[in-house]
Amino acid sequence: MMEALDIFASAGLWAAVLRIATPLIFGTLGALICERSGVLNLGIEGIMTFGAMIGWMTVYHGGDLWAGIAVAALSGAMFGLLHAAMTVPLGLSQHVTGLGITLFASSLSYYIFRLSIPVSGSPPTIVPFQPIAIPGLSDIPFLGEALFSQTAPTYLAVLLALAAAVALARTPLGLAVRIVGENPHAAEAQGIDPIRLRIGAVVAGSALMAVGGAFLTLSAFNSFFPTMVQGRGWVCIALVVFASWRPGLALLGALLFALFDAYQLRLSHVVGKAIPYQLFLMIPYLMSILALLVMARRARVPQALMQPFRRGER
Amino acid sequence: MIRLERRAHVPLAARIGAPIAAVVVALALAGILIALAGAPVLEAYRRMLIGAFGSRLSITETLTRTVPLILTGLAAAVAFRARLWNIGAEGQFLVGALAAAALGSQHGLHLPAPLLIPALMVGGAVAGALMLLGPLALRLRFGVDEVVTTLLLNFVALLFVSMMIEGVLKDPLAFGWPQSVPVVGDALLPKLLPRSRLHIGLLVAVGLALLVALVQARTVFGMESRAAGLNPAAARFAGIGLTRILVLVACLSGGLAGLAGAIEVMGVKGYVTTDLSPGFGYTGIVVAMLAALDPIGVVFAALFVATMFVGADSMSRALGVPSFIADVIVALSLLAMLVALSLANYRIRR
Amino acid sequence: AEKLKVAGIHASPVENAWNSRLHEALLAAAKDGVIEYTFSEGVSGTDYPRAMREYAEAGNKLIVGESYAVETEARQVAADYPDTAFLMGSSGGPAGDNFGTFGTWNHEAAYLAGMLAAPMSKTGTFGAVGAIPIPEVNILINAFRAGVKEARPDAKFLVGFIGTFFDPPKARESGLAQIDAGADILFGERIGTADAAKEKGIKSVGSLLDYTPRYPETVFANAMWYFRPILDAAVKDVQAGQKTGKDYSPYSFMKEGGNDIVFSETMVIKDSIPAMEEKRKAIKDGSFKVPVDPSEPT
Amino acid sequence: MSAPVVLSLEGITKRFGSLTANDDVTLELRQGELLALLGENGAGKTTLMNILFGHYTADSGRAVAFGRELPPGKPRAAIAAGIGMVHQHFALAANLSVLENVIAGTRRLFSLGLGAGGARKRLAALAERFGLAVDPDARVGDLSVGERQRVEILKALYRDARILILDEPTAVLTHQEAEQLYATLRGMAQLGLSIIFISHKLHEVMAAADRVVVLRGGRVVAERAASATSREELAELMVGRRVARPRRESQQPGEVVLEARGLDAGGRLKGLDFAVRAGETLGIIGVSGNGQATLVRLACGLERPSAGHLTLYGRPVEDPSPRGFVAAGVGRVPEDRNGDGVVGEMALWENAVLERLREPRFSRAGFVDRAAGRLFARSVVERFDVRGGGPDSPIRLLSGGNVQKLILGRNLAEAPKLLVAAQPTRGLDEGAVASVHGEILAARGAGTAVLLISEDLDEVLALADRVQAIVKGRLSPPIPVAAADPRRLGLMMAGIWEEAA
Ligand SMILES: Nc1ncnc2c1ncn2[C@@H]1O[C@H](COP(=O)(O)OP(=O)(O)OP(=O)(O)O)[C@@H](O)[C@H]1O
Ligand SMILES: Nc1ncnc2c1ncn2[C@@H]1O[C@H](COP(=O)(O)OP(=O)(O)OP(=O)(O)O)[C@@H](O)[C@H]1O
Ligand SMILES: [Mg+2]
Ligand SMILES: [Mg+2]
Repeated sequence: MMEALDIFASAGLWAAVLRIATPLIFGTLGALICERSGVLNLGIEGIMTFGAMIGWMTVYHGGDLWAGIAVAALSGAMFGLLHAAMTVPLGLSQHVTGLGITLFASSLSYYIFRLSIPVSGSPPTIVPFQPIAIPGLSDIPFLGEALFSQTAPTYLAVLLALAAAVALARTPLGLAVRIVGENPHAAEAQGIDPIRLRIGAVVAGSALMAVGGAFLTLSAFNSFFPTMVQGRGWVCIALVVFASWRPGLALLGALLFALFDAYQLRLSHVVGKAIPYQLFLMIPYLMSILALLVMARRARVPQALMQPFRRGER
Repeated sequence: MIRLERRAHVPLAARIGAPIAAVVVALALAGILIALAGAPVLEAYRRMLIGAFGSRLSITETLTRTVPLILTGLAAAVAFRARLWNIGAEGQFLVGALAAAALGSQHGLHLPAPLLIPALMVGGAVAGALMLLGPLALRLRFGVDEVVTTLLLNFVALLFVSMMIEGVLKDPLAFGWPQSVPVVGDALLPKLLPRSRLHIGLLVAVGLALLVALVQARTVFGMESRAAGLNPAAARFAGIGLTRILVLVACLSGGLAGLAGAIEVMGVKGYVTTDLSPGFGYTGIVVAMLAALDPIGVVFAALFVATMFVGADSMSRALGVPSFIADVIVALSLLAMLVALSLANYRIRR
Repeated sequence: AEKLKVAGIHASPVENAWNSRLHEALLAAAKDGVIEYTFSEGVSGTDYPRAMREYAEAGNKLIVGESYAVETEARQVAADYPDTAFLMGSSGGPAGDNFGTFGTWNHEAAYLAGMLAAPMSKTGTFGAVGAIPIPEVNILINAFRAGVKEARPDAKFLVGFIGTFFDPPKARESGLAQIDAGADILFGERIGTADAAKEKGIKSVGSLLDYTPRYPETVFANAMWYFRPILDAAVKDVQAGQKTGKDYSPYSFMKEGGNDIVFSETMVIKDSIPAMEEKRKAIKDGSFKVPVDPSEPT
Repeated sequence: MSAPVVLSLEGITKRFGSLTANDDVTLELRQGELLALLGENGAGKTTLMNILFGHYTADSGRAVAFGRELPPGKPRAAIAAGIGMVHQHFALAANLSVLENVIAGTRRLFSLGLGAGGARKRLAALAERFGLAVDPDARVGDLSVGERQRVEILKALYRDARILILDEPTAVLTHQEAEQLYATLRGMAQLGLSIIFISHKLHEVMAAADRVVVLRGGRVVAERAASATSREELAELMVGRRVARPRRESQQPGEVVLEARGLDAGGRLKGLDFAVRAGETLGIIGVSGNGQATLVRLACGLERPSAGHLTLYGRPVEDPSPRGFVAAGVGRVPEDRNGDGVVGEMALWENAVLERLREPRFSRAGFVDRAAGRLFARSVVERFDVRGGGPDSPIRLLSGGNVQKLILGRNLAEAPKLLVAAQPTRGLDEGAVASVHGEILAARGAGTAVLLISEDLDEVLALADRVQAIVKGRLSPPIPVAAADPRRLGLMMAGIWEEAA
């Protein structure tokens, strides 16, 4: 029992939490921005896969690591544009289109990867982001190792979450996104173009999703292989709900989810197989459903989520 | 200025032309990718046709692949028609399969074959239905949107199946491999053709599609469930028990998905692994949309998707095109079809 | 002789370590002019039997692959196509005249790697990251442990299974978790493990293929597995018209050239080499048998 | 009328498919003027205003505000030109605060800071000046309908609107709220604002407007100074023929059909007593939020009383469910016709039979008899003059008045013993009101008992034999309509019925 608690005292656990959480933070923020504007983007799983592939490919072919991130973001934006074009002006069913985007983006990633990388014994690698020790902070005992020895994209993710929280609450753009997600007719009556705003939000959100995917190949690991996103995109969709559509809570949710994952990996050394590991892995999903249950009552859901807006129609 | 304007009535030509145009566009786009792989495009499509229909083997394989897709496609179609957004067919498929394996194993039901097979089908359907009733209850009781809950439950179901087949339902004779106990010989579905994988599940699936079509078009339940989906408040005012309708729809939808899993176990594999389904549940949604939620259309859409998968898979083997092209083609078809069907509702005006 | 038409069906992408060993051996045989080789990869369990049938109907004489996830169906296919030989990585045994099986028995090399690893640990704790606890994997991890134990009976072992065959980031996280728990030598049954070792500046052992070029400062020894002897034996049987429904695992043994250790002399402790080489000789001449223990390590 | 022209619409034409919603409409508005736009349902009033504000794009024609042509299809440009619009269906985000609703879109999108502090002060000043008090931090979803109306107007004023458009602003307001609103509008006009408002309530139009423009079939058919016209003339101009609301003939009521004794509904209704007799109309008046909706739900079988009982023909209702009520001969007209009354995407015939689908004449062994359904629909369409589509067209294509006629028709075709009609003419034009009133009176004449729940006092005075008021879940004693006048009814609705009596 004590051993199970001791795990929490290891700096390695907390470092792992931040690391595991990073792609989830990007993905969740991306999904959150889309949903706040009223568009559910189930393309996330595929967009993350594509970002992972194209980001890695950029670096493999000699690009800078940040160029990899940028190219991934760009590709995410393109898929976002496709999703937006289909769901916003055409008003097509958002979840079906999203699933279609996921199928398309992921199979296209595998296809392109297979075409351009010759088959070899083990996946070719790149030199990924290295941890940056923040001078001063990383020397703090425990905390330094736990929190301040991450790679640059991890710091970026945390900063982005905070920035998104401020932007949504306190800037005209954030307010515009919110009002479009709540009632696009109200937005239009205020001179905001719901269609352009939604397209913009979906494009931006999808770019973030792709960056989350790229983190997997450019920082968490050093090569790309099919199926490597492993359902992380769906987890992000759940986390948005868990966070009741707020960036700050999204950050927290991603960390909590990562904590479960990291703890579960370590706990298995202590308890052996007494508790099936699957139970631990289920917890975040079940927690999200529970959160949904609480949130549904408070009506925090963007009211126009999944409701198409057609100009000049009623 | 050119504008799109919604049509009050969609002409027949547009309704038929749109899907055809969509497939042509999808194949043309996929052609670019095939050409990138250095393969001759037309030859590739010829190979695809051969791979899907060119031999006894390919025909039976295509049809075998069609079976679960019809059932998951129907599952999505009936639910979507009543505006029950069941994205959880994948999970329902898995638990249906697990139920069939558990009940059909040596330690399960002891029934003679003619009873065992229907019993296992019912068992799978019940498991799938139960899996969807949970999210429905949350929606009815707390107003929780079922898109996310059913999506999430797919992962819970997968983990649950994984836990079971590494736990109590693990096959002790599988050398540690995580797979469920197999169903007994009596539980295996008779083959439609010897030396093939094609089983009588095909007849069951097509029969159910006809039945669902009949129910939806002609019965009180069909009309009431449509009303309930389109305008719940008005349905309630007209005295239609929404809860009752949605529960029935959920039982039907989840049941069909669960049945798909059970049939896949009994007809093809004999036991359950976590990779039993290459996304049959999700593809079912694709199938339903391609069919514009029409039950008869689902049969053809399922056949189309199966043809694409099996044909492209075979083509990729023959021409050295990466096998992922099959998924790319299906995805492109879906996206093109969605756009085409929607554009058919509009006309261009200047 | 005429080239034998051989098809490979890989359930994973061919980058996956295990499949890459088959794939490389098949490519090499093709290059040597022994066979003509075509393959499919990433074939799911649902599609696997169809791929087998298609290749059989396309006139391939030998079909190489893995039937772990489709044991029953694969044997059914073999029965339906008696003129085609099947050579499958399998947990089960051979079937009929044409369904041959093989195991991945590089446990001898793993044992030797364990002997080299034993004195290198400061903490006395050794970690191992595996896919899922099937005999193929268990035997290896147990053999590595036995090798360590021979030199260091008090050693402590950790084991982690990632629940899937190909998820390098997860293997890495699992490795990191073991390092957190005190391990300072990792046995990487799965790719990704060495990344954890590298990140934390400890050493690790590779399995199946040579990871040292990929992780030069980290991987000091590799329990190599070579598929070529099995392949050659099966090809010979097919060409000779002999029954191929048999267990080809013995060709994995070190004395057949089916597995061996490769290691970096500069990274290991010098004194431990002679004892290991001695054991190696004993294995080859048959005077020492590395225990085969398929039970799940705990 | 020497004030300068601030707005002119020139030759506006707008088509939806084959339908011409606006046909070469030309219109002028002068500074400080209150212009009423009249027209029957579907005349194209909302469409015209939506074009002006940039929600829709006209097929031809142009709009000029303060001498500058407005670019088509750009609400932002209309706002910038000083036009503000209060929409027929409120354009508010319920989950946002009042302040957020007001300031959204007021600043450059990509600037920092919302400037909420300054905005709050400005909003308070506006509220003070125009007498439109609301709490800036309240969640809009928590506000009453009247308060939301104020927020809508404040939104326009906040953007310095000098031309204000109000599309049926009083449709959901009570009499008092409406009076107050017009008082405010007149004040604004005196301050130089120019106002266009749309209403179906002719007495309001007569009282408030300076000038009246009438649209019919998308064309401007008349323009009158409010002082130089009459209700009757306006009604005739709108509909194109003389319309007179039918008159109630007095007749001797029969047996008691519906009776309530001590009806309670979870605190929302308290000890209600009332009775309706055959061939008699009982009008229930009240300000929204006092329990009418619950009363309608009880009388339609959608909810069961928590105490007390409801009897039909002296017996408790056998099966107190919507179907049971229908089977027992109750015709039901819901308050929200598009929300509760019909399923927009379904065919007209399906909507006609939906609540009777399980009766043996429309289905057998669970199978729908579609021929019988279509036949029934056709008979309703003919008898009640439902226009806009045949049995197989989706009902969403029908106008509000025609939907209402179908709902009434599907009930009245069955000669119900009781008709429950909730707000039967809300939002309907003069012609439609006349025909709906005619149908209700005809049913009463044929011996149907009518329970009329309405906020429209004119309607109650025209249709009811007796009137009761509902206030905070309690019902006043009935008074005969002969003893009722608007003042007395107003007092009753305020809960002062002892004094009023
Ligand atoms: N977006 C649209 N698409 C198709 N038809 C429309 C659309 N908007 C309005 N119409 C049609 O145009 C006509 C005019 O509608 P409009 O809403 O302008 O009428 P209105 O005068 O405001 O009526 P009401 O008094 O009922 O509000 C109607 O027949 C209506 O059905
Ligand atoms: N289910 C409920 N539980 C508790 N209170 C309720 C419930 N439904 C309504 N109320 C409250 O009871 C009062 C009467 O409600 P009801 O809906 O009957 O009034 P109404 O006059 O028809 O209002 P409206 O016209 O705004 O719908 C209102 O204050 C309402 O907020
Ligand atoms: Mg209008
Ligand atoms: Mg009311």
